[in-house]
Amino acid sequence: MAYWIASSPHNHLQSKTSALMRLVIYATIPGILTQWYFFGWGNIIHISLAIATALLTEFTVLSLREKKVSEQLFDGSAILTAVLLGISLPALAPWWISVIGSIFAIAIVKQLYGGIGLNPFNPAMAGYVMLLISFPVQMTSWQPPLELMSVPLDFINTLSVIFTNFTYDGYSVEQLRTHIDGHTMATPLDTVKTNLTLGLTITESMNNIVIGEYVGIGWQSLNLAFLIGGVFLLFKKAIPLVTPLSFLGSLFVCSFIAFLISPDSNASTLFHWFNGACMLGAFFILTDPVSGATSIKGRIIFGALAGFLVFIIRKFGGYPDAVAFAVLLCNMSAPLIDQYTRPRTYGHK
Amino acid sequence: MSIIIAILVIGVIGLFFGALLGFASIKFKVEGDPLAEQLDALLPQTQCGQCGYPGCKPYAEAVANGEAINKCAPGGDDTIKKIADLMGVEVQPLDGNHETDNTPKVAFIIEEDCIGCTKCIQACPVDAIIGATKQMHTVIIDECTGCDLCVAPCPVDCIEMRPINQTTRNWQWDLNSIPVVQLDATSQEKEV
Amino acid sequence: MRKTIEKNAQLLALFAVACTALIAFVNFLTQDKIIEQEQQQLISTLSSIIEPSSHDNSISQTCIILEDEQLGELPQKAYLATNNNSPVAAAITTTAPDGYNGNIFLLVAINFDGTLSGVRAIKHQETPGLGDKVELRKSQWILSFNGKKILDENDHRWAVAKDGGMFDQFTGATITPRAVVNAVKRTTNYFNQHKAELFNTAPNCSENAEIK
Amino acid sequence: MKLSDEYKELTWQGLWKNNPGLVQLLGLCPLLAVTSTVTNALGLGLATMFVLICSNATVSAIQQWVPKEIRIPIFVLIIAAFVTCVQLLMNAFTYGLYQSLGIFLPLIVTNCAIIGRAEAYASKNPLKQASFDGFMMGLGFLLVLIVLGGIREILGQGTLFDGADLLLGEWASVLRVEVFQLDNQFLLAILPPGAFIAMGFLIAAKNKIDAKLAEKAPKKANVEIERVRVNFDS
Amino acid sequence: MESVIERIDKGLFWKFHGGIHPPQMKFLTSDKPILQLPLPEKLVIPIQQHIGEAGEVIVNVGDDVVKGQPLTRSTLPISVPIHAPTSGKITAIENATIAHPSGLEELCIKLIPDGKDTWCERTICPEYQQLSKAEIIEKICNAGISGMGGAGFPTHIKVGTTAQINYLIINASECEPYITADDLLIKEHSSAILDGINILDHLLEPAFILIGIEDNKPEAIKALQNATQGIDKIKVCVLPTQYPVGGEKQLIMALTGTEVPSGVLPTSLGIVMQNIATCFAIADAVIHDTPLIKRVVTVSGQALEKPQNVWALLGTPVEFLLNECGYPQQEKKHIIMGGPMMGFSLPNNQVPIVKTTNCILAPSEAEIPNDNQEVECIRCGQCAEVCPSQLLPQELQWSAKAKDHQQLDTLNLFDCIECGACAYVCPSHIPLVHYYRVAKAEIRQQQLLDLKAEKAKVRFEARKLRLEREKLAREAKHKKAAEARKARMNSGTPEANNEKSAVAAALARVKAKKAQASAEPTNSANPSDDASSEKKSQVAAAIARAKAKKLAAKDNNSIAEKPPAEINPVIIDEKIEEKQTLDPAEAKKAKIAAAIEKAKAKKLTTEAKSSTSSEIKTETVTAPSPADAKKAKIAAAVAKAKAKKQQAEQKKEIQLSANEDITSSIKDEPIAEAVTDKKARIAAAVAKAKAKKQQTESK
Repeated sequence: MAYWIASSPHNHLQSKTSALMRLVIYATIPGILTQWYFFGWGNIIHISLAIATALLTEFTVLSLREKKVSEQLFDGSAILTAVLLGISLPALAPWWISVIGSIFAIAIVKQLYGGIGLNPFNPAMAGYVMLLISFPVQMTSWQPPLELMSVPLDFINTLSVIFTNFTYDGYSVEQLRTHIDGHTMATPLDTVKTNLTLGLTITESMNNIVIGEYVGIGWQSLNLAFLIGGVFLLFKKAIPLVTPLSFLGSLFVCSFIAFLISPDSNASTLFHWFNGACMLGAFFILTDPVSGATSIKGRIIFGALAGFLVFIIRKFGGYPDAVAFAVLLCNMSAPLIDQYTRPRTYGHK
Repeated sequence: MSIIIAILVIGVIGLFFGALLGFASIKFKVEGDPLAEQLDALLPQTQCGQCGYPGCKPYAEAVANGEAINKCAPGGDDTIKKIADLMGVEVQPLDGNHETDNTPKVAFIIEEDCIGCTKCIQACPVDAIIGATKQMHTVIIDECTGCDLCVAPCPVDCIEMRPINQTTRNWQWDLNSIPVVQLDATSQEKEV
Repeated sequence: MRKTIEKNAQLLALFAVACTALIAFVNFLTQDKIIEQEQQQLISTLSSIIEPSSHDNSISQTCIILEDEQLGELPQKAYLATNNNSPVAAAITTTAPDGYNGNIFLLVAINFDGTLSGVRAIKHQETPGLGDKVELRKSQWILSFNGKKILDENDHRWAVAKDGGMFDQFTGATITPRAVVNAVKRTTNYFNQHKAELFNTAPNCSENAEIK
Repeated sequence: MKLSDEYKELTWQGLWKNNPGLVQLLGLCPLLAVTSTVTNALGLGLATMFVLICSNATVSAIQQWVPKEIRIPIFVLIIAAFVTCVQLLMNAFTYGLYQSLGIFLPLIVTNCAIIGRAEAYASKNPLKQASFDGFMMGLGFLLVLIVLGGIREILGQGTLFDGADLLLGEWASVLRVEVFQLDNQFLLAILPPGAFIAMGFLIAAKNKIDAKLAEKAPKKANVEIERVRVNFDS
Repeated sequence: MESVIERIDKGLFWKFHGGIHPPQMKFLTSDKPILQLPLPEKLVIPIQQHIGEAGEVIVNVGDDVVKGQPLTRSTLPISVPIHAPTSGKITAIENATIAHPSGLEELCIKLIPDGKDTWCERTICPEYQQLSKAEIIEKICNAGISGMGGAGFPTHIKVGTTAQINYLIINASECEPYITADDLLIKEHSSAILDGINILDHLLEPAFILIGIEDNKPEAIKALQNATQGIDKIKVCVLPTQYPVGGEKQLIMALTGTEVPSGVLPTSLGIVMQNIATCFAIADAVIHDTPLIKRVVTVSGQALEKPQNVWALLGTPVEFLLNECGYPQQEKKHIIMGGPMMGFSLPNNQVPIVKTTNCILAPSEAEIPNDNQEVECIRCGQCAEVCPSQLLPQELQWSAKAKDHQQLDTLNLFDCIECGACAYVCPSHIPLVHYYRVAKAEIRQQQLLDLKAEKAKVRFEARKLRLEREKLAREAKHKKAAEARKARMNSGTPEANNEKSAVAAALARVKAKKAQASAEPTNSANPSDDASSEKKSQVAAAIARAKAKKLAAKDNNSIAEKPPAEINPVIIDEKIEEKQTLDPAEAKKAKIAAAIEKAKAKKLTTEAKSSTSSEIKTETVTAPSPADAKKAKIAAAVAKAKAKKQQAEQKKEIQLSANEDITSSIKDEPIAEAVTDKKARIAAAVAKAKAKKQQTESK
């Protein structure tokens, strides 16, 4: 018979970090399914690869660091990182892209900074950026939506492409990427950016087949699916409302102003919202608590800054999409934002 | 020719800045060593001499002049960390030659053994022992820094260092130190 | 006080003079070699795109300054190769202003008959791994210009494959090769229009000829 | 201390214990910027070493005449002079490397490792030791540069000693080793962020080795320290 | 001010930042009446049950006390007495575990009730309006009333304020889960509470009285509304249920919209807050002259068979209450004093109920599990959202772990009210509040240490200065004396010759004495014989005695014991007596003061008498008056101390000679042996000291 000694408070809200992570993973499912519908099996294969690698890496590093392995391995954070990374990769990227990416994300971006809760950068986005600057060719080899593809792509073929670079029938990635009209595929954002440098107007770019009605085929639905997942998270109170709101708001304002100034050289707000990783970033990346700002005011600034940066980088930067870079830049400024948005303590001026 | 001009120009510049620096060194001369003062403020002021210097101030001055920062045993790791922060150097573990036990203690004179030799009074760096020849001495607990310098000189070994009692006022919220009563005599280990 | 100031001033001046003298001395020893090296560098670049045996003049010395909007950022230089005072080829520096990430500086060598003798990218800031394949060190792509000729001013073959032209773009990038192709095309056009007057201009570059 | 012991200690300090690159973290700017290949690393390392030896020797030789107020300007002058000389010499004799090192060659002037050694060691020690210290510190720096350059070159390009001919003359092109053929360069290793990451791993490895060494080292017997009596001296 | 009241009349209140809604769990006890318990077998009454200083105990072990009899007396303004909760016998006044998170022991009075429950004499006084304010406050103070809500601040200080009071706020919110003590008290004793409120009204004369109560106690609200019907001044403010609305600052914010600035007491804003239970106690004290000896305690938790509110005498061990409410025997016990949010775990079940105890919680394992695993903070920010003080708990936590006291200060750690809301919501299960408590304790400790260090530094510097000054003075004196002597010697006068020979003689004597001292221990029994040698031997003997004592303690049949112990103590005793007769007026308590004086005198004499040993001797010998003699003795002692090394040898001789036949005057042998012996003795002394400790323990 013995007495328990514990410090108050003794009761506790029964919520757990791991449950939170699991919820976010569930919320990505509509997005993954949409991706599967439009782009085939590629991303699901990459997600699985990334999860396996991430868990293996996490296990190895945790063992090396002599931490409690079982507890942290399945807290969901590594899996979430892997899922987000897998979603962002081009569907037909070779297998080692997702492996290197998740090793980097887990071992270097997360664990070397001290593991969960201590990483200053979002591991998935840092991994993505690392891949993008290291392997630009593979990371920009976007595949056209299935309906525009000249070669049908089933699961086996996808697997074969990812692991061997060729389909069963011997088509290379390059050939796969060439869609019906013989042009190599790029994402709508990329197409618009390229066309702008060619001196075409936005309206002319919009006639491009991959862009479809105003926004890209597949991309629009994909972003819609992530929006649904995000709303689910908001509904579950798993993520704060202000971050996505201020991010989308800021992107809206920037792109709208630019559009008003020069409609020929600037895409519409809708185009910005429903292309690239916009919704994924708004609801799944920027809301990562570890690398974001903490106070409400801070989150508003954080989201707005991200929106602004996304617009600036999309407009002037070297890479077509900007969410990952914007997120990393915001991650860097998060401590500073926190520093200057501290709430006024009760009883203090 | 251009080379000669270059040399001349550099020479003149050197002349000018040398003069400027010479002037500045006299004009802005700093008396004393502010670093030593800052260091002194970090030291625990036990004046125990364990660092090998007669008092905290001399050690502070020595540290300012490059002495190792890890010699203050009563200050322990906290003090070393503070000094390291101030000096911008790396934290080192406490010098291995020193005891690491730095729980606060005070001297206690076992009064029936005291012969009134005043040796401890002379040893005390902060005048925390009162008494006179052939009179029993006593320690003013509030003033005692726990330096234990009085222990060695005592010819009759009547001074002990005793840890300061823990009360509800100085309790540090160490839940693990709470004695848990075992109601059942046969029960095993204390569970906390 | 005065003594300190004087002493410091003198010492510092002394050291300043001594150090400068040392540099001056080393400079004296090396200056000829340095100029020689720079010349050598220029010659080796030029000779890689204009066959050295085809001409008998020193092309690195036969340099003229060009000012024409077509060549991009001004001024540009042209190095002329002649054989027995008859024109053989010219190497013209030019700028492609529409690279993915700023200007691409090119050296375009054109034979007198308008065929391309060789092209080199001298300086650029293209994306590593993508656009930097214009460098010969990274890719053989730049050699695809060799022997090409422009037929008329709006030769449609002078474009990247994606735009229906005869030059491949390299994997993952179209903007950079497009910019290079356009710049080479412009330069060749310029050369074709002005070749007569180019070879009549007297060398007017300053002594330390160097390719930017 | 015996003289040979002193040299041993200097070697140990320069190469390992107080390595300017790994421990003092001085001169990070050139260290990270030019180590994309072994050749660049070697070139900059040799240049730095040369400057370090010369400046240490000079500073040590003139120490007694330099008052402390103008100590730093004089050190900087000396270092700048040597750097300029090196720059001129490299320009003259290793033109290709001179070009590929670019701005980082003149930036040796601001390499804190050099002024740091001048201030911390050379200005207080005799000529021979100071020169030796310069040599060892330079060598330590050079080694770190080479290791870092090697790592980055292998990871980034799959080669070693690429472009060695720029530094060592035509014959050296045979030194180039193709470790493995890469379809794609691992650009991260070549870009500055990769340098930071690789550097981090190097430092971590060094600390790990130190920790292992400390573990193995026999525990020193506790020596009773001399207590100073605070009172009997006044 | 009017707008505040208008808002309240409309049922509108302000919102404070954050707050949580933990499960109420009040249904366990809220529908059962307060139970009267039989007398417990024993009572343990801590002498300090409130913030401030403990009173002075005025009863002794074995005393019979009657119910209501004060047991301590308040000696300071910030202290209140405690009273006997029932009649009985004081069996002990000793340390026992008190109701404090630390589980430390402090002074308690143990009382065995005699079962008669005899009251002391009381004067009922229903007409309190006729008493002066000072009288009422004195009554409140004497009744031992301190805040019964949690902190336990002495009530008489709070109500004794002279400030202009706008609002008297009665805190009946009771926002912590489980606790229903105030709820039940209101239900059952609303008229007495109203009396208490009226007394406070009489004392403080506030413009308005606001009773803050959460909307989860409908019956209590009704009771209060009925009781206060028709009194315009009193407003019953029904607040939405939210933890921690009962916090002082939060309640003030919610009711008046005023923020209490950090470090400022609400009194300076014209606000005084009292707990509802305190009001009841005040009424009891002022009208019925009943001191605070019992209180309502909620005994709750799902581990209990019949949780309910009870009237508990202060000092009742928790065990008694739990048994009354049916606490089953179980392996792991978790007993919490206070609510689940701010209460503390008890280390045993003998902890007594004190004035601030409003709840004893015995939760079942399922209710409050103890398997919380702390994981890393993921910066989700939920803690900051619920913090009623608008702090940044996660940043505080990092700084607390890093012991970054400066940063903790910028983050306003000391504004944390330790309500536990942050830790309650933390998904990483970090015991945030615990980190803050540790950090707060550390900072307080550090502040004390800094103060102490500063003081030590000042004293050290002062001492150094003094020593320096004395050294200079001594040197000057030496120089002067030497010059004077030189002058005299050189003058060739007979005196000078005498002096020369005197110095020579003195030196010779010193040498001789060293040899003789051992041979003449018996002679030294005669103090008039040779003063200086006598003193030397005295000190030596004292030291020897100390050693001998240790030896004796270790080994009773020691041979060394007898001669020095018998001969010398006589002398020492005589000396002490002599000293005491010199100053017979000095009381025992003044001894320390005297000692300081003596120490000062010593320093003076040190200067005066520190030239050469010969001088000391002459002066000592010639010193005629007893007062001078005393001074001289001190001086001599100093001189002797210098010669201690030599004396150590003498000491040895004394011992030896005492052991052997005294008449055998062997001198060379002991000296020769002395060196080797000394080492051996040091070793022996260590052994002796150890042995002594053992012996005292065994005794």
